[in-house]
Amino acid sequence: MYSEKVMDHFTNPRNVGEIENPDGVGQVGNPSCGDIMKITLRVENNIIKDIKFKTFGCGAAVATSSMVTEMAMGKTLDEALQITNKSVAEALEGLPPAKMHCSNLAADALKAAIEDYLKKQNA
Amino acid sequence: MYSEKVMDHFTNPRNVGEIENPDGVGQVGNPSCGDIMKITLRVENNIIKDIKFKTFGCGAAVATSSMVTEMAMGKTLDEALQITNKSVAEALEGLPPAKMHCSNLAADALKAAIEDYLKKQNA
Amino acid sequence: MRKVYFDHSATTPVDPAVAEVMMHYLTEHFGNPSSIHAFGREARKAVEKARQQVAEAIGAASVGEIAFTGSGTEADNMAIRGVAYANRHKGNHIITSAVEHSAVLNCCKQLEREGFSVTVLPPDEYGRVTARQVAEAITDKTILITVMHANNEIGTIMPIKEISEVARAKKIIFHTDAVQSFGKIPVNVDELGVDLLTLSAHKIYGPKGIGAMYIRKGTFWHPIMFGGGQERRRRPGTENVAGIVGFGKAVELAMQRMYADAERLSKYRDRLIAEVLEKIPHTILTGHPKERLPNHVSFCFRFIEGESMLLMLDMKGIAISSGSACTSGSLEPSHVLTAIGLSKEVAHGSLRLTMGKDNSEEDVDYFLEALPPIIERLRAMSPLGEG
Amino acid sequence: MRKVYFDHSATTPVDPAVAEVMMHYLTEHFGNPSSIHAFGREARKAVEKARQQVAEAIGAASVGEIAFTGSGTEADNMAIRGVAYANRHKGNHIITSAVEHSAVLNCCKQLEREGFSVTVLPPDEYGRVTARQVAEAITDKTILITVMHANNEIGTIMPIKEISEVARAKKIIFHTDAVQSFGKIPVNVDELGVDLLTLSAHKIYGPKGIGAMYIRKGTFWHPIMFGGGQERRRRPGTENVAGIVGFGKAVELAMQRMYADAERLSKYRDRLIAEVLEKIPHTILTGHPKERLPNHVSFCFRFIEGESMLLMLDMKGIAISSGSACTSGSLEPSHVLTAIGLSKEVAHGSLRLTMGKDNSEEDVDYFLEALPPIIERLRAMSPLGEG
Ligand SMILES: Cc1ncc(COP(=O)(O)O)c(C=O)c1O
Ligand SMILES: Cc1ncc(COP(=O)(O)O)c(C=O)c1O
Ligand code: FES
Ligand code: FES
Repeated sequence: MYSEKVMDHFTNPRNVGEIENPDGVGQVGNPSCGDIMKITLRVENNIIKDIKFKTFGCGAAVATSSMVTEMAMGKTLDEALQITNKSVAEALEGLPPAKMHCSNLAADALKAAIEDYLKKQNA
Repeated sequence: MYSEKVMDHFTNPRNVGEIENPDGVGQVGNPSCGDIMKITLRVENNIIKDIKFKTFGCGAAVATSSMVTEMAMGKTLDEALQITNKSVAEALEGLPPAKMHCSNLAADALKAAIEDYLKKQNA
Repeated sequence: MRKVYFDHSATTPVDPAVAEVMMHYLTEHFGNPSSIHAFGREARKAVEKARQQVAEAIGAASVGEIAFTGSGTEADNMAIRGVAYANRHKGNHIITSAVEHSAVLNCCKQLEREGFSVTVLPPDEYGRVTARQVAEAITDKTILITVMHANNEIGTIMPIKEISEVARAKKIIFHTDAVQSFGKIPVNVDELGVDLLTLSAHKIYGPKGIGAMYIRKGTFWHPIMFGGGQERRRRPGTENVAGIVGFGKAVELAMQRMYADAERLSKYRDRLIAEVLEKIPHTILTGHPKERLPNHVSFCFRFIEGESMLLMLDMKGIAISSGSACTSGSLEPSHVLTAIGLSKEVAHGSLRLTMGKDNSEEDVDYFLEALPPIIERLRAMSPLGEG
Repeated sequence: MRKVYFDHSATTPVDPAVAEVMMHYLTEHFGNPSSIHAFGREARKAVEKARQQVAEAIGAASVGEIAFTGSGTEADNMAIRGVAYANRHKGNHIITSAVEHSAVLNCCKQLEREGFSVTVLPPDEYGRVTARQVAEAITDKTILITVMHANNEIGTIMPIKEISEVARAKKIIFHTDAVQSFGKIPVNVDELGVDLLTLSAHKIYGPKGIGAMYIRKGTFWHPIMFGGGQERRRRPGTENVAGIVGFGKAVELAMQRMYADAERLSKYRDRLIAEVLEKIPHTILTGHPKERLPNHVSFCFRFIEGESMLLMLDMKGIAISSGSACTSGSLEPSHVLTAIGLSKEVAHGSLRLTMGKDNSEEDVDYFLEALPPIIERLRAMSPLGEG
């Protein structure tokens, strides 16, 4: 069902947890649909210095969360904003068709966290 | 499907053939329904001295024809007229439900042959 | 690694004795039961023997009341839609429950699209509907009541006898889906008082792709599939001889094993329920605590999602299932769990453990060891609750 | 006694290699393909491999065009009624032929009862309908044409390609029942130009109780059975995994064997036809002398009735079939034989001999020895003709 890469990220998820006093927070999804993703960021000089996730969801949801944090870590915000649902799914060597909506969540949560950071900067 | 008795009468049918210059002839059935039975009789002193059949039909049709000739042989006409579809079927240790109409034919053919004989007598 | 199969409500391994008889009817005795030659007669005899085995097991008055089908789902379709179409002149109202299997519910939905009217009774928190609810739902247009015997997701046993008394009194045709109960608790058509009943072979160590519909003599009914005259004109198509023979054998074995298995497995069941509730906080037992199948245990664990739990258990060699939406690729979690009043969020964290003849106390021990750290790990990963 | 099985159009023995793979999926790899644990994934993989094997064999563009069913009959029901219901808004007219299998004809009859209008084309004396007949029958209400690829009783191959060109030109959905042709002659959905096609495993050394419907992508269609979402929502019910896997294997083997078998068996066929016609007077070859299945021989013997002939051949160890009414328990002989212009009387004397992979030249010799005295004996017993 899942690619090896997905199973790897599900079994050994990278960057699980929550950053204390984060610079940015993004949460997307809905528990009644079975998926919530929360991403917390620490940003320095426009670069993502640390990123963590918490996820309630299926194997694909966990794996995409893990993958998106790995992809975003160390990137500039502009670069991180280039990460798309598709690029996450591709980095995971594909997702089953029924699970494609999970990968949407991961990129969306990242984006929400970055936007939260940017909003706070401008506030 | 068929009882041993049916198979015995089918495999070794008794009294197959046609009596030359018979005293009575009965033919029932319809080739387009897949069954015809013809019974020929020789009668002496009201007793069936000889009886033969020819049949176009299924295994049950052959067996009931054979059985009915065996049952009628040597009987008085009155006795022979007592032979019913049911008694033929019973003598064969039963017939499959779908084949019950065949046994009707045998008793009917016998009856037709006897009636033919009686009609000729009265003519 | 230890392998523990705890998903017997999903399907069961074919019993080796069943597989063996099937093998004979696949290869040597391969005839078409409609053929009149020796190969055909051999196959016919075997099919009729299996019919006898099924008829006896459920106390049918005659073998003519059993029709073999291509699945439990097909038997549900035949029973429900066959009665509906045949009795449309009498009325268009059907009563069912909200916790039925999709084979029943989706037939009802289809019948609604075709102009029937369906009352879907809400169950209590344990998943039971009552005879009283049924009685109150009956109108003078009601032609069919269909309520399952035991629920596949939460194991709850329905008060079928009481419901059938209501149906009898009003002369309304009554169907029950006994796919999950058969072989686990007694299923007798007269004691239950049903007119139609659905069975499926693959839940009792028989093959997949074989079911049966019991239909009481005299029940007004129309076929829903068209073709040859097989199964007394009830279900056309060359008979799945090996499957039918395997079903018959599986029924025979199930009847021999039922009481001893029920006694043994219900002990495991009660231990599993007690220990899981004790060890793992924020856990809800789903289904009835007493009126449930002897092999059936089901929970919801708050704050976590079922598929992730399943995958982690699978990595420990434990095969188990969940009513989580994410296991089915839809966004909606199990209709059964929401019908008994659980929120979707909670329903997503469901787990169903269904034991079978080959499970041992060691399997139970192993599971009770494996589960808590998995729940803990997933909760630590979860943004919900105490996570 | 020698045993000669000459009834491969009725059903075939399961190939030992097929039985062996089935055994694995009955016992070890018994999971439900919908389960996400290892047992389920294993089963899913096997089902999808079989789907690939079927898709490749008939040249389907994608595996998504194949749905497994519980029989050839069910696939016919799904194809014909599924297209009819889905396209009712466009029209209510269906075209078929008088020599179709009862699975097709009885679906058409049911659709007539539901308000559809059906044109049943009369075949020529060989059992063929022409593209021209089809073209002339088309109206602006025509939504479906269903004509079988090869006939089960008389072996005649229909001009499907020509008919499909007519259907294509008028954009009418075209279905063919390829149950008898598949594995014996090439069946390619693009070359035939069909939108839907029916297969059945038990005619090609696979198990009974498994069929498949091919449906070309984009064909408007509705399901006819309701339940779970299996087979891409086309056919609910837990998949008959072992049966499907066996079907896949049988297809693989059939494709390897097809040309060699056809060459060998068509020689036997031609010899049988020539010698029977020569040896036995008052014999009629039924079906097309050239455009017929390589393994198929069929006759009518005047003045005798089929069942009796079958029973006598059976006693010689020869398993064979007849379109006689008396083999089916009805009074009507085969609709195919009367449709090609034979009287009922003659049709009652029909015999169908269908060879398979394990038949040898010695089987043919044995049959050619056994038949004449039987015919003679029955004719001597018959009140008809020269009897
Ligand atoms: C032409 C044809 N169509 C359909 C069928 C039905 O297939 P099944 O027996 O798998 O239902 C058969 C054989 O029985 C057949 O010969
Ligand atoms: C209660 C119930 N009814 C019907 C079915 C359908 O049976 P089958 O899988 O044989 O179609 C199942 C199982 O899948 C079930 O649990
Ligand atoms: S979170 Fe539900 S499918 Fe992925
Ligand atoms: S003669 Fe036709 S069924 Fe007996």
